[in-house]
Amino acid sequence: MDILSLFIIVPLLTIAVLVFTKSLKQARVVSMIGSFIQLGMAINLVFAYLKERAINQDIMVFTRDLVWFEQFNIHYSVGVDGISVALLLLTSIVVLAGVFISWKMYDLPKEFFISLIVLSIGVYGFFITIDLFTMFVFFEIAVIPMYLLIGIWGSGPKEYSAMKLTLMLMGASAVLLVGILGIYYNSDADGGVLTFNILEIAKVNIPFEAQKLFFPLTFIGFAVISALFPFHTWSPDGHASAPTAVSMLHAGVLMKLGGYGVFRVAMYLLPEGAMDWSWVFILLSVIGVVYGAFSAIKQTDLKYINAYSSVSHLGLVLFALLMLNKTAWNGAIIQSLSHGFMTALFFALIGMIYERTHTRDIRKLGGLLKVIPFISVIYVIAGLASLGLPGFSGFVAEMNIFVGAFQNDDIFIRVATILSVSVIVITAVYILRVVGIMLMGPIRNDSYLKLERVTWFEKSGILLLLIPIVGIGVAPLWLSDMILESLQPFIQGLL
Amino acid sequence: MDLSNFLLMRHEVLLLVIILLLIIAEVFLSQSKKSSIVHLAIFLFGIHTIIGFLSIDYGSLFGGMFHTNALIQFFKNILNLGVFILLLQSGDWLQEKIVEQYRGTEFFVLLFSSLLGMYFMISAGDFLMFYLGLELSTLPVAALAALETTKRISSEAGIKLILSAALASGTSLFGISMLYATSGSIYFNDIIEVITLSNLTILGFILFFAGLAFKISLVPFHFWTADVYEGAPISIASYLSVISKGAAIFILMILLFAVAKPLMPVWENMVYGIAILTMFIGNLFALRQQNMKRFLAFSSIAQAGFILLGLIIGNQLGTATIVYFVLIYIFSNLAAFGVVQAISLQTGKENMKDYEGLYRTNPNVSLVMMLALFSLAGIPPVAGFFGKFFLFTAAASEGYYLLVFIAVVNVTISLYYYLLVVRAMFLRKSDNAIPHFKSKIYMRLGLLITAIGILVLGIYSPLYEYIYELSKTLY
Amino acid sequence: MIEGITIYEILTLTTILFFIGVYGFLTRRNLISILISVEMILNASVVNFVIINKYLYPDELQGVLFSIFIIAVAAAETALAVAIIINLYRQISSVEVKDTEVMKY
Amino acid sequence: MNIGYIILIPLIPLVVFLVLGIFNQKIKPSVSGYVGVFGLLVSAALSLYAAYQYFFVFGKTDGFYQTFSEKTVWMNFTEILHIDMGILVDPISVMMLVVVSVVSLMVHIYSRGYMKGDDGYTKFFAFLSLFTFSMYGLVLATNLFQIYIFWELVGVSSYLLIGYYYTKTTAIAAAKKAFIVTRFADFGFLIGILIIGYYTGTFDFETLNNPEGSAILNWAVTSFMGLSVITWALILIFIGGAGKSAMFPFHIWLPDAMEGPTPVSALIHAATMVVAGIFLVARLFPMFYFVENGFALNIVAYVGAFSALFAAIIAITQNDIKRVLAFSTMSQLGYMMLALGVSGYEGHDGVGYMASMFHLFTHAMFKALLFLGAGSVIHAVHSNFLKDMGGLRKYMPITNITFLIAALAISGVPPFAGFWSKDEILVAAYDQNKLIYYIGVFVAGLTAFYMFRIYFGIFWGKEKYYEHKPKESPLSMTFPLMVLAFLSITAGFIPFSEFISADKAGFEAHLNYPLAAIATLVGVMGIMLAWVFYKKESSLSDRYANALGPFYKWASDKFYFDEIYMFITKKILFKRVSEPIAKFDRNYVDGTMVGIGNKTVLTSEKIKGLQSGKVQDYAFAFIAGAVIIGLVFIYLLTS
Repeated sequence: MDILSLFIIVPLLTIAVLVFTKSLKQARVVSMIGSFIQLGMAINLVFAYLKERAINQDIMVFTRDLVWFEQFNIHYSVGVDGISVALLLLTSIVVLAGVFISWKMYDLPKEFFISLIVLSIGVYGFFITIDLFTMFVFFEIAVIPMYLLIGIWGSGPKEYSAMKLTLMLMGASAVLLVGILGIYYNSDADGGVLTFNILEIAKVNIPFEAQKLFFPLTFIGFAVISALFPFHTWSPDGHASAPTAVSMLHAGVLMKLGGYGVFRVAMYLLPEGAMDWSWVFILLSVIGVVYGAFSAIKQTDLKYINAYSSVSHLGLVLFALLMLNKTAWNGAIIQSLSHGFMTALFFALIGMIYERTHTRDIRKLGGLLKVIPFISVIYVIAGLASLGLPGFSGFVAEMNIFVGAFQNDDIFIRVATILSVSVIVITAVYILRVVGIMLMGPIRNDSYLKLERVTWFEKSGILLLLIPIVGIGVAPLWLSDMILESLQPFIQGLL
Repeated sequence: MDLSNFLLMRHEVLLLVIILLLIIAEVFLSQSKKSSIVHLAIFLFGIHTIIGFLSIDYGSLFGGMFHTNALIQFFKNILNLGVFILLLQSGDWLQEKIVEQYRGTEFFVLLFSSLLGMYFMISAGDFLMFYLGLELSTLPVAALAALETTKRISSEAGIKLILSAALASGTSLFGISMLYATSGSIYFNDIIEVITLSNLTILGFILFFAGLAFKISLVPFHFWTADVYEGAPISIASYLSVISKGAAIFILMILLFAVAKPLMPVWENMVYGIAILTMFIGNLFALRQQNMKRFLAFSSIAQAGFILLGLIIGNQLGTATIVYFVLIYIFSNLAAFGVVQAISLQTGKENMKDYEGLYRTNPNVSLVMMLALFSLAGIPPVAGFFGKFFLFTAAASEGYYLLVFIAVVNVTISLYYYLLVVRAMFLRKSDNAIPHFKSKIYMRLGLLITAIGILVLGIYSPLYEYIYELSKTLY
Repeated sequence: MIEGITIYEILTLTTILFFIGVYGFLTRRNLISILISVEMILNASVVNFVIINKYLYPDELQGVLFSIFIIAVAAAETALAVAIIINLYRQISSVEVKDTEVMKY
Repeated sequence: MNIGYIILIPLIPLVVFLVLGIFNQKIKPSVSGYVGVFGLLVSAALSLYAAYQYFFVFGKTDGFYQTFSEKTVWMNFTEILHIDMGILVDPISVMMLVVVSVVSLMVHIYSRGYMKGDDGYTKFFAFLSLFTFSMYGLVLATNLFQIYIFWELVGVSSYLLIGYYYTKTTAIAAAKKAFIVTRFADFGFLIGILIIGYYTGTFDFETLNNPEGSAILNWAVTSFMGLSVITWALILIFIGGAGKSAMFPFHIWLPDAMEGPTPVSALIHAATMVVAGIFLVARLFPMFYFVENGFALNIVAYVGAFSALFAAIIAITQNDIKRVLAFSTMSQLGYMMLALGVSGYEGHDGVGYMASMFHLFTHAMFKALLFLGAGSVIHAVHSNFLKDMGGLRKYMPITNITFLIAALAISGVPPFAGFWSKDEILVAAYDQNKLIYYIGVFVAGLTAFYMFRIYFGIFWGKEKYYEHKPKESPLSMTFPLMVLAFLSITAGFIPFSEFISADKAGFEAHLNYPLAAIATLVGVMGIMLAWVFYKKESSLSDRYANALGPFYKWASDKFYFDEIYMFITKKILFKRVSEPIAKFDRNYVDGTMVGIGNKTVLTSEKIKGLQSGKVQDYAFAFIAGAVIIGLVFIYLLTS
């Protein structure tokens, strides 16, 4: 059994075991062990990859290919490069943290963890596959559990939010499907056979007309899930209603599928289409960046603030992807990672604060630094990380994006870049606003004086997420180089 | 011709034998043991289904009135499988409701003769055989729809069905007569030689098409569907929605691809328009249904709309995808109807509201239902997704991207109402939720088979490859 | 072959017959009379088959045979329909079509 | 020269920070105080040793002080652009090391007394160490991006320290303001860096500053709106510097920053962090000077001069002594800026550069002293306001004397440190630009005036009623005062021009007696005036204030700059921009998405009539459908 397929098999086994669990205790222990193994595999994969890469210069390594539907030339074919390796690591960490955070999931625990792990299967599969069809399958597998996760275990207007989220994402994937079919039927442009295999299609040069037609479909199809303006509105409601762990996975991992898909499919397979359309989407993504940040300033619900900041941060990812150069793409990937860890961390903390104070309205909170110092301090750190403070991952990502974006000597892009650089100020405004109101200042409510201290599993969840943020921020070299060399072939594909 | 040739129609012969056996049994069984008729029928049909899979050579009988080939054989087996599952699911219902009135045999005889009609219909070689098969498959169902003589809506369903069916067959006969006028023969093989694009041909063809569209319930020939499904006993609704619809689609496909090929410029546009209409109307009506049977009726209309995407390209790929989809669709819909059946049998409740909080009381049933709905909505990794995806792929292969786009928009709409049911079952908590119940073995078996089917059929690719190979035989 | 009558006249007749049937189907209030109109529709096609056979393709009898089968089936159909109508009558003691509109929307 | 050990100078505070930060619950306050001080002691020792090594042991080689650097790649952008981490040793960085070490050490020692009994003692020292680390990193930076990184880090430590009393709403607001205003300036800085990176292909100081290097020689290649892009970049970078150094119009955060504990004000907002801007310009001085014939440098000069004047005027009118000091800081920073602005490059022309650094050095000493003195006063009377003070000289003699020394130093009275550096600045200005020179002289007068205003106000004048008798601060606080006082006296005699000059060659600086005399005279006049006004409580000052009328009012309200900023942020950005956007998002963007869904459901409601339940309607639809389709196709084919 090859090292990659394990990422699908192990979760499946975990589910198989979970089915027979009786109580919350068993369920959470089983899923914790399962996700621990996954984390182990991911870390192991990183080292294995670095070793393999030294001797093997293929675009994708650890490839494995099984014919699935011969007549359509659909394969189950997997393979990874530095980018997917990094994202797999992200996923496994966030999943484990999510399990820790939902340690006290009393309502239907078994089902909760099963859905959580089904979701993770979708994400893993999405990151390892190099076959469009399989990719699409995993994409939907990852999306659909959200409905149950939000609908059953959520809070507030959960049914509304769950339905909205599912329909918008599924609608997007429907659009995507057309795009994928379009690519598929143009994959024999050079007289080859029709294929879904990304690497094969990349060799073909698809006729310009087709690229023009299908790029927007593919791009939008993927970008909606990373909250491309104006299709982002599922995200605030969705996050607000979702239970903590789900918000973490959703913002931390699921929204990354969008950027990854745009990069792997839209950009890589339809480069000319990308160049032709880029200005439209650059416009949209920059709007998203600034607009998200500005609307975050006025929110009062913590989760809404984070949802909008995600819109802004991921807008930056899309923007960077559209810059069509190595540095910016590198930034986009690192931004995906760092945003993954950061928002996951944020939502975890918000969840803990909500558990204790039963409100997410910052106007009702205050002086938490005094009563729950650990959580609050970490919140400050996460905040600083998210406003791009050096020493944290956000800075590395943003600088790559800005420097990369600045490499295009074109006035329109220059203006767009400068606009998007301006978020380093706006972000500071809304982050410090929250910190100032919620953590500092006098204690608003005496009941806060006796809040429960942080528990071990919460702590481990937090640290799990904090370590990579700092790690990337302090020593980015190995990661960014790993990604850079994986980007090389894509750049050549572009020129 | 010697008797061995009759082996070609072994499905038909066997089924006929079973019918006769049942009638004999009916005569000689004492009143007390009437219930055993159910077991007997299911047992016999099981045998029949298995025998159906035995391989056998193909050919035609009666001067080409009746002909079979690998694909047709396979499709008959699919129908058998569907009916078998259906019998399993309705076994308990028959035991408790019908056998009381000593009408178990009646049910089986009618059902089987309708199935017999379909056999003849899909292996018809000329319009006469086709017409007889059509009628034979329709009329008994009308009787079955009105089976629950004590229920008013049951009779209403019966009368609506019989009247609409009569009108439909009348219209399509009129059309056939025109085709006869232009081609001078009722044999498909002769017709295909001489048929050309003339006004009378087109008119006749379209009138004839209307007759079949009625059975598949394509817009605007679909109106009877919802009412009949709602009024008829659940087994019959289920039978109409999967078996008779499936058979009708199959024969329509054969006729379009094999017989009316020269008319393609006409019918591909027609199918285009009707597909769009059917998908939208089906979905829009399904949106606000409360009664589960009615809900599934409209959902099945929408599904028919999707099937047309495969029909439109008229080649081997189209055939394969359609058969594949129908197979999957049979399993999915049977699962859904089976759950409805089980619940209404226990509690008599058929409304979506009654399903609230179902998962917390009856997890297994709700899981089967969820699988079925996801499969109908086309969500991976369950089978329905593959069926739909391949249909779309087929349509796209001829460049119908716009149609595919409209279709996927409809998929999204349909997802909404399928999720409404999931919402009721999983998300909602209800104080007067349906209490925990345990169905009898037949029902459990039936649901289990469908569930497994839904999970496996899609992922198990050799099945599709096999169907694709078979589809060659049509050309 | 009937002297002095072309196929067109007869086809026109059958078409009229067909649409009379349709008209009746659409307008009658009584289920029985709707049934009768259905018979008219069927008969229209029966006559069609016979005439086409006789005028256009006299050497084979496909059309005539077809018409016989149609008549037979039509009979069965009617019988079944009447049975159902009677059953309905038992319950609502009416054969008005307007009483069969319980299920709608 | 081996510079390996210099890396320890920043690392030690970092370690201290990590230790104190991670174990801050477990460590006892007393211990943490010692840990902090000890760490700094080592760093300070190392820095002094480094300075000694650099200037005296190694010294010049062929007439120039050499630049040493050791760096390692931290992250790669492109094949040519990358961020390095490393240390750069040249005269100004060594000088800055000394400044930071000395002041920081003093402040650490002082804080042990000042912060005694405060819960959060450990946290305080942790933050101090964090700041010191970042400041070291900043001064040792080898390239623009490294300096930017530590630039941000000092910013955040200042945020943390200003917001140290995090339950005080004013403190929170001040911290937020400080961070965001400087961040806004950094926005310019970052873009400047991006431009430099793109057009010169390097971030490295040595490459950029090399007068024969391509960066400087090819400045004219690309231009934008009439100016070289490099000039634009330098202007933007200067904006960044102006933000940190509280130049007009980014000065507004500095006065509010006084909400932080006094030692913090002394360390960060007087001696070290605020001079980062000056350091940045000095660091890039060759570029500023050569590119487009010093166009950017003129801007620096005028901004500096204006800020100096502007701040001095406001300082006169303030009643919170820390705010007075804050504005005085701003004014002095303006001084340094203008000095840089009027400086030349070669030999004696570079006197401005030298003077600016010199003044930075001396100012660090006496301004730190002033703050610490003020701190010890506040410690005693528990108030920041002049009106609550008076006649304290008998109660706290040491504070009094040291404060006086500092005041004299800043007023430029020989032989105190301030005199020498200020004189050099005026010389430079006089050679280059008369207008700026006059401003400088005037400001010198004002400085002396407001400084003695508060001096008299605190230590002389009528005694106020104190609820408990003020007493001299403990040794831990007075010791730093005395050390700094000593430095404020002696620092002036260092032959600075030997060590530090724009071209690193050093030159012979000699007193320009007439100018020195004028400067001193003006200073003394200022002191006299203050004496007349404030020596003893008199209504004289008020009468003059009234005489000045509205102008005085404006000045005391800081010319309403806070209000303007508040208006722009609160009224325009929040009310007019972000609130509408938030609404728009909910109502329109989301509205359309939801609207599509609702429309669909609505349609399905509308069309439900089709399914009328009448079998005859169905039949009609059936026939009509069939006929219509038939007709359509027949029509299509026949036509």
